Amino acid sequence: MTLVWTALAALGVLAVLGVPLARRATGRWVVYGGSLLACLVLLWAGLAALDAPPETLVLPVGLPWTGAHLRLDALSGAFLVLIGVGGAGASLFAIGYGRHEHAPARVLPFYPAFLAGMALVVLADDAFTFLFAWELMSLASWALVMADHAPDATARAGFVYLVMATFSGLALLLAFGLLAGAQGGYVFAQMRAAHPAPWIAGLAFALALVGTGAKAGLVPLQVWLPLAHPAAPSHVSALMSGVMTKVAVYGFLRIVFDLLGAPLWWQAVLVLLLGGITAVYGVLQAVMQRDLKRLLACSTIENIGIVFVAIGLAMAFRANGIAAGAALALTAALFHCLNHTLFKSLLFQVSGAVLVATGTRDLERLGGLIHRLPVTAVAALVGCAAIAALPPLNGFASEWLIFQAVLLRPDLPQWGLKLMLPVDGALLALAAALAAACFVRAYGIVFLGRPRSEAAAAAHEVDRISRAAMLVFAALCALAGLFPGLVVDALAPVVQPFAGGRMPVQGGEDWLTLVPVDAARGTYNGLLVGVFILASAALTAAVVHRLGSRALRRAPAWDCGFPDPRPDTQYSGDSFAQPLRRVFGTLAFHAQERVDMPRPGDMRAAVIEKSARDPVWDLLYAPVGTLVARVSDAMNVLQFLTIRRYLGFVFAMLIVLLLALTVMQ
Amino acid sequence: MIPALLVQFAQMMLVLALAPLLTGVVRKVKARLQRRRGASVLQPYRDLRRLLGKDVVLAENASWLFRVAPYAIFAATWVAAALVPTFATGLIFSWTGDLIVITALLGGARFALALAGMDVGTSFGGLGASREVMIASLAEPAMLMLVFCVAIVAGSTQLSSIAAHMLTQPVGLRVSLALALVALCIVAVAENGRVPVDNPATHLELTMVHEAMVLEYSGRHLAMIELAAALKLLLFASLIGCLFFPFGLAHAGTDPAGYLLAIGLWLVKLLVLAALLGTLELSIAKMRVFRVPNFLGAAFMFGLLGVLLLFVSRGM
Amino acid sequence: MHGLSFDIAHMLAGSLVLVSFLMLYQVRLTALLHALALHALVLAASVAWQAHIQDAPHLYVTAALALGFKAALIPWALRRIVFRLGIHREIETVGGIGLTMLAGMALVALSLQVMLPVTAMEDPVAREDVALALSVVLIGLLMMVTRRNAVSQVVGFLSLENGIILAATGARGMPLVVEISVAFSVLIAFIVVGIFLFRIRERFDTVDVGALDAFRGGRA
Amino acid sequence: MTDPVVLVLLIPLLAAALLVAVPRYRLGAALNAAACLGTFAASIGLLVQRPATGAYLLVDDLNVVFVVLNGFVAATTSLFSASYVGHELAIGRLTARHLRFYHAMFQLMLFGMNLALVANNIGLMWVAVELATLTTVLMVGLYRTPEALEAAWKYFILGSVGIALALFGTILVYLAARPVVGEGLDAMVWTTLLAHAQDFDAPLLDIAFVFLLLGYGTKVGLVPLHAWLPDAHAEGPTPISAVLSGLLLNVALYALLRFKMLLAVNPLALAPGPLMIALGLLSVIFAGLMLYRRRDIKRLFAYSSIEHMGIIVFAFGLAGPIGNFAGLLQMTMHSLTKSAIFFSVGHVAQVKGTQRIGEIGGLTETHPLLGWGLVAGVAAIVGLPPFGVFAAEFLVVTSAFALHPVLAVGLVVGLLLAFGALLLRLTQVAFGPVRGGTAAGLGPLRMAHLPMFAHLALVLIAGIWLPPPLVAWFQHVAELLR
Repeated sequence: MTLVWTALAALGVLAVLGVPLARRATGRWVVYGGSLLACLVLLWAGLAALDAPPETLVLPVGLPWTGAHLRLDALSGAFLVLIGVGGAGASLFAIGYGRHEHAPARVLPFYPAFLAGMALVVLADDAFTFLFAWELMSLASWALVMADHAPDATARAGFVYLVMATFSGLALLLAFGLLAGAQGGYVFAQMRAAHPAPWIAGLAFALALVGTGAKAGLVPLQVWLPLAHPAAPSHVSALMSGVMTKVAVYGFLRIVFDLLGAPLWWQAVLVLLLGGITAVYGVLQAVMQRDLKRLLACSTIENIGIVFVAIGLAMAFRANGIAAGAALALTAALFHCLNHTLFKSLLFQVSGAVLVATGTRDLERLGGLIHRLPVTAVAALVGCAAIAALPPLNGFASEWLIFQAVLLRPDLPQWGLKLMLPVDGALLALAAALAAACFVRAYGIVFLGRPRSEAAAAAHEVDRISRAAMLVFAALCALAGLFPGLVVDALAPVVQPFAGGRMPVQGGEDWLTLVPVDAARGTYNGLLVGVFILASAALTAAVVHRLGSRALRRAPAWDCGFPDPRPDTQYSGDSFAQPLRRVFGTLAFHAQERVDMPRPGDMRAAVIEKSARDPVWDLLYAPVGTLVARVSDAMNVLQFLTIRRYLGFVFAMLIVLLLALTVMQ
Repeated sequence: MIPALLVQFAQMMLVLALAPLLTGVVRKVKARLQRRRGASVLQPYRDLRRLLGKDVVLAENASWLFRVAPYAIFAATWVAAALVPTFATGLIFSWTGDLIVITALLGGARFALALAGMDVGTSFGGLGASREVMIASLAEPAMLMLVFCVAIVAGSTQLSSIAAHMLTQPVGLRVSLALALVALCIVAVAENGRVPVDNPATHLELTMVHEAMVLEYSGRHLAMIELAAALKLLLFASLIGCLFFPFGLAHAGTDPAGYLLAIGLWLVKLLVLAALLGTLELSIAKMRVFRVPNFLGAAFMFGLLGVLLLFVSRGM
Repeated sequence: MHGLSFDIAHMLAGSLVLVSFLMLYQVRLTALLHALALHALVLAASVAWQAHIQDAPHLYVTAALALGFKAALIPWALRRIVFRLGIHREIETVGGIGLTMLAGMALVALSLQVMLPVTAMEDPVAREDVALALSVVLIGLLMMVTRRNAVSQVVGFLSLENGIILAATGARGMPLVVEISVAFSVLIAFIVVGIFLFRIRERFDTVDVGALDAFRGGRA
Repeated sequence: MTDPVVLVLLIPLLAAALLVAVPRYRLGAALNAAACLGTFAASIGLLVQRPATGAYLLVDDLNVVFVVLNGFVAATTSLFSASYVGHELAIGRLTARHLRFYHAMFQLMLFGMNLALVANNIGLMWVAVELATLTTVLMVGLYRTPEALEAAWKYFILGSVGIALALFGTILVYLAARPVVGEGLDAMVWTTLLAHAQDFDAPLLDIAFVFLLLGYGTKVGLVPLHAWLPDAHAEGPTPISAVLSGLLLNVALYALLRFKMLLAVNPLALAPGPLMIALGLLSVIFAGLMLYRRRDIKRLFAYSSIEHMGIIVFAFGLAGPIGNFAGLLQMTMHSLTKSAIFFSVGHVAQVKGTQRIGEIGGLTETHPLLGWGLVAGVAAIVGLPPFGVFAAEFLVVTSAFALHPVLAVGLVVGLLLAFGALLLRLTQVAFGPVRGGTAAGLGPLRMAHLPMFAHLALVLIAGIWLPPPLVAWFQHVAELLR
């Protein structure tokens, strides 16, 4: 605990130091290097806390007469690990990447504060500290989003982001207000002890879902995410997508599983529904994006959906007292959180590298980078394969566990769950397939083919440190995929208290096979699959080269006989997405295409116009906005009345109150 | 231990050896039904040998990925095929992956193929890749759905246990299983790029999907890809066999004679399926690309329907 | 404390309310100013009477103030303003004299109704004094709200404030009454001077709503 | 002459008299600042040495909070005002004659407010509040522009009516007290009133409270009595806006609280809580909506003051130890933060040469100190950690939600509305493309950021750690308030 505390303090100091150091070149090294160390410390502490008794600490700050309660138990430990890993990676990458920031003064002070805020959320053990850290996290990340504040898009992004963040904060505030009760038991221990009435618990659950969902990016509260995450500097985007959303997930788990006690089945249905919708919605948006970082942000929404589906499964099993299932689902959820942190951080670092190398995030201006950025390309390939849930990488391992959880118990008593589980299975399958399509597109357009702009053609590989960071994360993705059993075992003590059970011990299995429930139901061994693929590929290659010819000639591309040297004849991102747009987009987003083909002899260029609307925005946010605008317009008259009218108000008020008095007596 | 290893090895070699033959048989059937003599069933082998002998002509801006992809595709498909109990259950390595893993492996192969298609940066490569992922984005969920179906019935995703369960327990005729079978057939057609989804024989630019992606390939690379395609076909055929017609599968540790019998039965199944496929391909025309989603969507719906039925029918 | 003195006090207070109604009834500024003077006169009388019966000599100051300042000086000053600024003489009212009269009645009823449950006073008469004072205040406010001319609004404020002074003096033995009345006189002086300085002709505001939008819309 | 109370009152009075005579503005500003610092020191002295409660003056835990706050904000404001008026003089918006008047009035206003705070006699309190009002009226009109004159006039008229109503209420309180306490001075001494309030005539107290609520509520700026507030803030000199928001509203609120305590003692009287809660909620939501159409930056923050006064009144309406504590905390934090914001806004308006939000942009680029100061101030005022307002709003919302969920939801909606509006304008002003002048500003401007950052630092510290003695003190006051 003291270790964590020192790390937090160090981050605070760094945040203060960031202001004066921003001018010097060394500032980058100090701040990011320091954050790197602090994150490693947090990582270490989190690992240590996984199977240690909870430690608590009360500081005489924060809310008077309660003080700031901190607690480091297994759950906090697990998420502290996430923060440590993600933060360390981002900091390492930033040491190199930070060189290209044009306004370090707008980033350096807030970056450590952001990290500290996230760590503090995970450690908080009373409502005040929790919300304090929660809002601090939002505020710091908002400042980072506003780092490049010139474009209007950023202003809008920052606005929507902070408003939604505050909305989530207020929702949680109300939730805690309910749980704390009239005499203000703000400490989590008191909330655990107090067993609220069912309707209070239900209301608190709903508020918690709204509050944490708005921060995690759960549909329909996700609108801010595709705006804010891309706007920030890439290493910050990595943190926001990879880590902050997980902190929101932590908040949900903490409130629902820990403070509220055992969840109810209808709550599970709600979570499953939202999760499934979120997963598919997010990936569908991602497929159609044209901005690389926006695409990644949308896929974050998808992964959050997947995580919430897993959590929903855990709630469903817990509500029916099926310990094994709950343990399986909860483990899967946490595992997927970890995996998403890994590959999303990696991919955002890649996007940062691409941005530095070419100066653009627009798919239509990229291409052929595999020749210019070989190392980045390799890392990116691993990341894309991982997020597309391909064996033997980590993304597949966790999604496989989730599928196993879906298949585990078809005989749940409640009808809502009976219908929800298979539907969610289908939605997950759809999301997985679409994610693969999405990242084929992303990788293929960005790294393969021929460059679509001079910038892309003249790109240069990024600096050594950034490359190192990306390679480390690629390696982590591979490792987590090859040895999932170890992760599962490590997560067991986290899951134990909330699921009422744990997954079977994986360490004992030969070849570290992953066994969700028992060997007869289905097993998966990432290591062996990986080895087999490698071995057979190498073997075949060797055999082919020995038996068949090994000669190789270079020649112009064949392309069915009429190759065209111009790069814009190749498939563009939009044209790649077109079939998917037509198939899914027409339904989900009213996607439309209008082709304007000039008549023969007419010399003007043919034009294709695409349009897609976001139903969530149109149905939910636009009306609220217009309502507020209308009302404030209508009320604005009150600014311009004559004094006589204002006196009229006073007079009327007086009369009303006097009348009220007479009526009362 | 040793015999088990031998069986596993035999299976891997067998699928490898028989895959081209199956393709050849299908072609032969189609030729016959068209009143043609057609090439010999061994033609695919000859093609492969010729391809292996030829030089590779590589497009100028092809990257390393373009050269690695064929082996990766082949390896993934092969491993997947090795996991399917073709003639014997309880293979020694069957526990390394279940049905979901097999689906994912095929997905991986497709991932690599689509990327390879985009690598050279021609219009056709991109076209093929984008259509491929569009088809896959519906075919894979459909596949998973029917996997769920079978898995719930058998209480396991492990192919060996499923087959064993189907053999031993009186499953009876279940609606959801029938639905799953239909779905599997549709998926198989789509995955292997057969009519009506795609035509392996065509080189008409606007209709091709798979061929468009491999347009730039030549020599040994092309051979690898062709072989992988053949393996895939065999895999699906054996999958249908072991999931829905599991009779005659040998258990782990029976005597060699039992194994031989099982192999024979398996060959019979393959022949029947090949004949069916050939007739199917001749009896219908290829559909427009944008009608394929409805076709596959139907499969997806069938699978989902089956799973729903199972969920609802269980435990009440 | 014999009844007569109270009856007189009561009579004076009542007549103050009557004069308030008289002011509500006026349609011409000059007449209104005369009514105002009368109002102040009655106030002065009642204050003096209070000073007499409470034998509180300092109240005579207030009475004198009312007499000299409000009954004479202010009406005269307002008259000057009316002539100087050439303000036209009839009073624009919101919704007719009759209506405001009715509203005034209602207000009197209300104030009596409000004061009814009050039991703090030694005798009901004093309570009704307060009730009357309250009604004078309310009528004054009503006048400010329903009259459009600046001057007539000032007059409304004056009558309102007379009502308050009435209540203050009626409250036996209340300290600081003189100071308060002086402070109020200062306030009124400010207002009158303000009207004169700012050339506030028709409306209490410098301009009407539309013009407001015009030159402040930008800064809203 | 060692009695701090006397000093608190005398220093401003004498300073006022002196400043009328001082011709040169530098000297005047210096004297002004010195006097304010002296007053502040004296108010600190009140903490250690309390005078005996007399018939006219009273110093107890409650009003010491206000007096000290008053002294501090006045002192910092006088520092800010020194640089501010320097600039105004330089660009010729004000003349030396104006400034003489201005400084004198400043001190007179402080005298009025302090007197209102330490008065033990409700009549005296009333006179003091009127004095403070009149002086501020004169200062609001200082610029002599049509807008300024109109604002002053509006303020003056509405204020006068408010004063009149308050006086009527005061008289009624006296009438209610007289039978119990007896005629004469005692019936207006607050301490005596409090002692006997339980056997006052309840109906009369109710009527009195209605008048007092409207009277002093006008000064507090509660909707729908708020009309004067935005214009007065927008058109007057910025130091006055700071003082208005930071102090005068508090003084009026303080008067209201005193009478609320009287009612709270009396079992038969109506509970003032619900009334205050209703008005507070109305103010919060109304201000939240009005904020969206503001184009003048000072008027914007004036409306935010209305919103915060609403929150504070809401909190005091909730009463109870938590509610009152939250109210006090919110009030203190609001005074500090809002005045800091006005300090920043004042300089912004000077360097950019305009108050129109549309013509100001990219402040963090051109004037980093000012810009980030403004960002921090707004972050604080909308109740984001690590600033003190967050703690207060946390307490208000949670305690309200436990008592009346619906009201709390209403409050939250209002908060969110106001948050959105302020954030929208902040992004417009502090970020985005640079609009408006990029002049580095005048010499004294650099030093002039001191008050702003001093306030922000205090608010920051309070948000992280409240000193235990302060907490204990506030809790005691919360007890006093019931």
